[in-house]
Amino acid sequence: MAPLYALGCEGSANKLGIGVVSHDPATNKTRILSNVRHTFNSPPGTGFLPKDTAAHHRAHFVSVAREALKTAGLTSPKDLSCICYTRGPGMGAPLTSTAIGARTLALLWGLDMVGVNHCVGHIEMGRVITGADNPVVLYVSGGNTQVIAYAEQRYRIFGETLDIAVGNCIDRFARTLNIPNDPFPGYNVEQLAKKAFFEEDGVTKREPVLLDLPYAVKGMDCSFSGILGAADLLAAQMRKQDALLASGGTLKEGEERITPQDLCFTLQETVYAMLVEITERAMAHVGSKQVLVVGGVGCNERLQAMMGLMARDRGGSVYATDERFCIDNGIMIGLAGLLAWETGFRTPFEDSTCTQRFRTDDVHISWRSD
Amino acid sequence: MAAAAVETVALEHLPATHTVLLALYRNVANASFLQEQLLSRNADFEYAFVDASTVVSRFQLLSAVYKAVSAEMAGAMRTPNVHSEMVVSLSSNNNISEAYRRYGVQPATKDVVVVKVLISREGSPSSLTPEDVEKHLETHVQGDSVACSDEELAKVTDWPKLRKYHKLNGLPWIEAIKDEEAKKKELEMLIVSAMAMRGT
Amino acid sequence: MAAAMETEQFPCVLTIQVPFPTARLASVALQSLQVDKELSPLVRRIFTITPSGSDAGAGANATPDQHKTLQVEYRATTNRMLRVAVNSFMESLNLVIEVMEHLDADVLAAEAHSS
Amino acid sequence: MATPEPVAAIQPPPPPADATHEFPLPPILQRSASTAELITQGAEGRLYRTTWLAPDRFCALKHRPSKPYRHPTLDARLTRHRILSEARILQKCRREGVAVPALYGIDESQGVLSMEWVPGRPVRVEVNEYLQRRSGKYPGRARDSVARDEEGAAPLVGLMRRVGEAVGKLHKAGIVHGDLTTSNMMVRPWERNKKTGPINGSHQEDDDDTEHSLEGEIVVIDFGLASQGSADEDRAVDLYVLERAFGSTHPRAESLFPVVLEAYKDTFKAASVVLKKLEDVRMRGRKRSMLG
Repeated sequence: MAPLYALGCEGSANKLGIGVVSHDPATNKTRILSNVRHTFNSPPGTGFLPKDTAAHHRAHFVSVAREALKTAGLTSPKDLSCICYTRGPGMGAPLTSTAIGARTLALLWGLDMVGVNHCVGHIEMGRVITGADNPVVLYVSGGNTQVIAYAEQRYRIFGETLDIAVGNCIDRFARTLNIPNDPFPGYNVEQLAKKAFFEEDGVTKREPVLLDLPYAVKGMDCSFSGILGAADLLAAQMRKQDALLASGGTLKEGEERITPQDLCFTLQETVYAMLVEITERAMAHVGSKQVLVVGGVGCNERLQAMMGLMARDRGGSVYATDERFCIDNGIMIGLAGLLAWETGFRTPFEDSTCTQRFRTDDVHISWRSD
Repeated sequence: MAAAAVETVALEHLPATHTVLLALYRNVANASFLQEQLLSRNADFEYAFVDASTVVSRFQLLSAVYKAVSAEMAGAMRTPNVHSEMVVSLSSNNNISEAYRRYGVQPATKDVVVVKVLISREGSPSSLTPEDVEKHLETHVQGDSVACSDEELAKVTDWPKLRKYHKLNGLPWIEAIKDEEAKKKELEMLIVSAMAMRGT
Repeated sequence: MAAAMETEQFPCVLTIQVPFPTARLASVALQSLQVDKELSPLVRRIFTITPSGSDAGAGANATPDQHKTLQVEYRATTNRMLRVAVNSFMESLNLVIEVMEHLDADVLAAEAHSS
Repeated sequence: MATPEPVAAIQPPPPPADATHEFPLPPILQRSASTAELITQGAEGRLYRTTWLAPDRFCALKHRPSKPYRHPTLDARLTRHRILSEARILQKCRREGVAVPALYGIDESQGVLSMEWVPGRPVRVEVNEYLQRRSGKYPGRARDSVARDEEGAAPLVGLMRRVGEAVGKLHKAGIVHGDLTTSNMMVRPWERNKKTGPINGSHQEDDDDTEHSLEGEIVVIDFGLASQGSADEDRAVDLYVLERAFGSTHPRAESLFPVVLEAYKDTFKAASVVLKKLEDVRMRGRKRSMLG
């Protein structure tokens, strides 16, 4: 039984990712043949709109697909077993544009189609990359915030955001401070937060100031919209201080000087502490010692460090992937699709649509039986 | 005078540095004298003189003692010393002067609970011994020394006053408890819990 | 009766004909584009494959491989809705054609052979 | 075909050498000869059984240790807030007549809460042992659900009624538990004189072998995730978690869950709205905590 090959197409948010992955059902070995990604970056201070993002995906679909095939050394599509695409969750227009491209490839090449849940893609890819067999998974991205654990052929959502996703909160926070979007807002927020440990000269050490942002965890769920509101107020206060000082004035006695660095530092300490807490609660509940962080926000070093401290205290360890896999990509969709395909799952053409809402626990994980 | 009436009490989770002495005097004749010694900060009279009618049980009394000693150890006292702290710890609200008035000895107080905490840390061992305290109380408290037991305390507890102080009236489920002992047990726990919450 | 009612509710109409080099490609385009339903209830569309324009006359007995034209009839309640739907169709159609042009099996095979 | 790049699994950081990263005991348990026994270790913290003031009075001591991953200021603020909120909720329950442990002491800076130790066993243990005795006595029925009018079912029905009453009182007092499982409800043997009090609601007459009869007062414990509020959604989720607990931990007793809801309705006037909401929560499969 030779390894099987699949092409995965991901376009649920602002990243178009197409890649070729192989999986050998006999040895359960996974190999990556190509993993190409093109990101739609809206100018600083703005978010990516569905219409523009979909236009971006359409414009780059062919070039990214061709590069993926070339890098994989695939001259003939008949080596592929199926075309996998992200069925959801995500933004409607970008999802649909990518699906049209994938559908056309499947029709042209006479292959089966497999609709994949974006989050299940992240989890399966994370499990392969890290070798963690049954971790609690924290899936944190621009569009999703979920704590998930596997039970009886389902990835069950233990805790989730009650309002906006953590990535969305960080992106919009970055916007209020006009932090650039490239490579992605979260990365730049992290760099600024690191600067909070130094004075303006970037050399002399200083103790970062923890400002006051609301910490909102309710059982295994958490909420981020309050933090966003509070951060906007602090940012406005900071601007007032900037203007006052610029015009030669001085701060009121005892008033704390607010800096972007301290704001970014506080946002990370507060938001990531919430995520680690609900993850720990899920780990305690299912009795797991392993935690896997997936999704764009999972690349954040501070989150990984904090999660590691928590896991170590429970005698376990944290697994995280680097940005090749952490951030939306086609490989994860190809892998999850191929695993499903191997168990006989197919998405009939007439059903190869997309859906913005697609709960992780709606998917039957037929390829696992532990 | 009855046999030695000052009891040394060992409290769980209390380090050896702190020794708690307890005494109960009925029909005290010189209550205003005792109060006067406190008000004039007479160093020989650093005691907790408690109006016994505001004490429900040994457990409730010792809860206040323990809370005061904990505050003293953590350097988080809100009153001058562990004895004054113990008196206010009997209250379920943060009003200190009111607490002294309500729970501390007043000229009209008939029955008085006396609490003394001897503290000896490295370098500052307590100058007093339990025997010194006992002798001092024997000479200065004009009252009948009795055991500071639940039975004795039960004789003097002024429930109506306490229910007003601790806002325990108007709880339908309490009034519905027929058995007096069961009702008192519930009230005791409500008071202890309220005391625990004080100052938070 | 239904047809009359149809025109009355959806007065704005546009029929687009897209000729393809082969019947296969026309069929691929049809299958690709008809899966996603129209987002708005104010728009109706009908996809058909018809014999290509030039030999329209031979429509009745055109051989299957002559059915190389994708025809789509859009009906909408207002011109604005018609324009929005048709624009979206054009964008998707453009992607399908681009994929055909650069990624069809024979295209890939030819490139592999020549490189 | 290009030689595919094998996916080398990223090795996780090795677990720390000092695997025995024992939590530090709270100061209160370190400063005297008094003994303490670790009962449970959850995500929140640790529960010890120790003594309080007198050596014969037991207390449940809950310690929320500081979390190394949290910024110290944030950690202290959270620990303080949570200990206080749990204490206030216990106090509010007690004042409203809900059977919960009495509060003995609070140290919010050390994150320590000491409460009355509730004798008796969790409802989970009582129900499971009842089911074992039942399948022993009636082997034929071992596999099927308990019917309400089935012979010998009265004690279990009585227990389920008292569970419903306890939850009804809790919600009536404006408290949402947040983690209502059969492990967080104790069956405390009736105290001689308290049995007739209303706090324990309706009850069966004395059975002869009381320790087998599931007799006892339902005492709700562990308010670590509790909140004050009266949102129907939150109350419905409380009931859903309890229903799931029966579903996964005591499948054969799940058939009696309607008894719990009936008692809940009898005790809590505004229950009908919550029960309707429970339907939506069931539909949505509000995942809440999956009961392992």
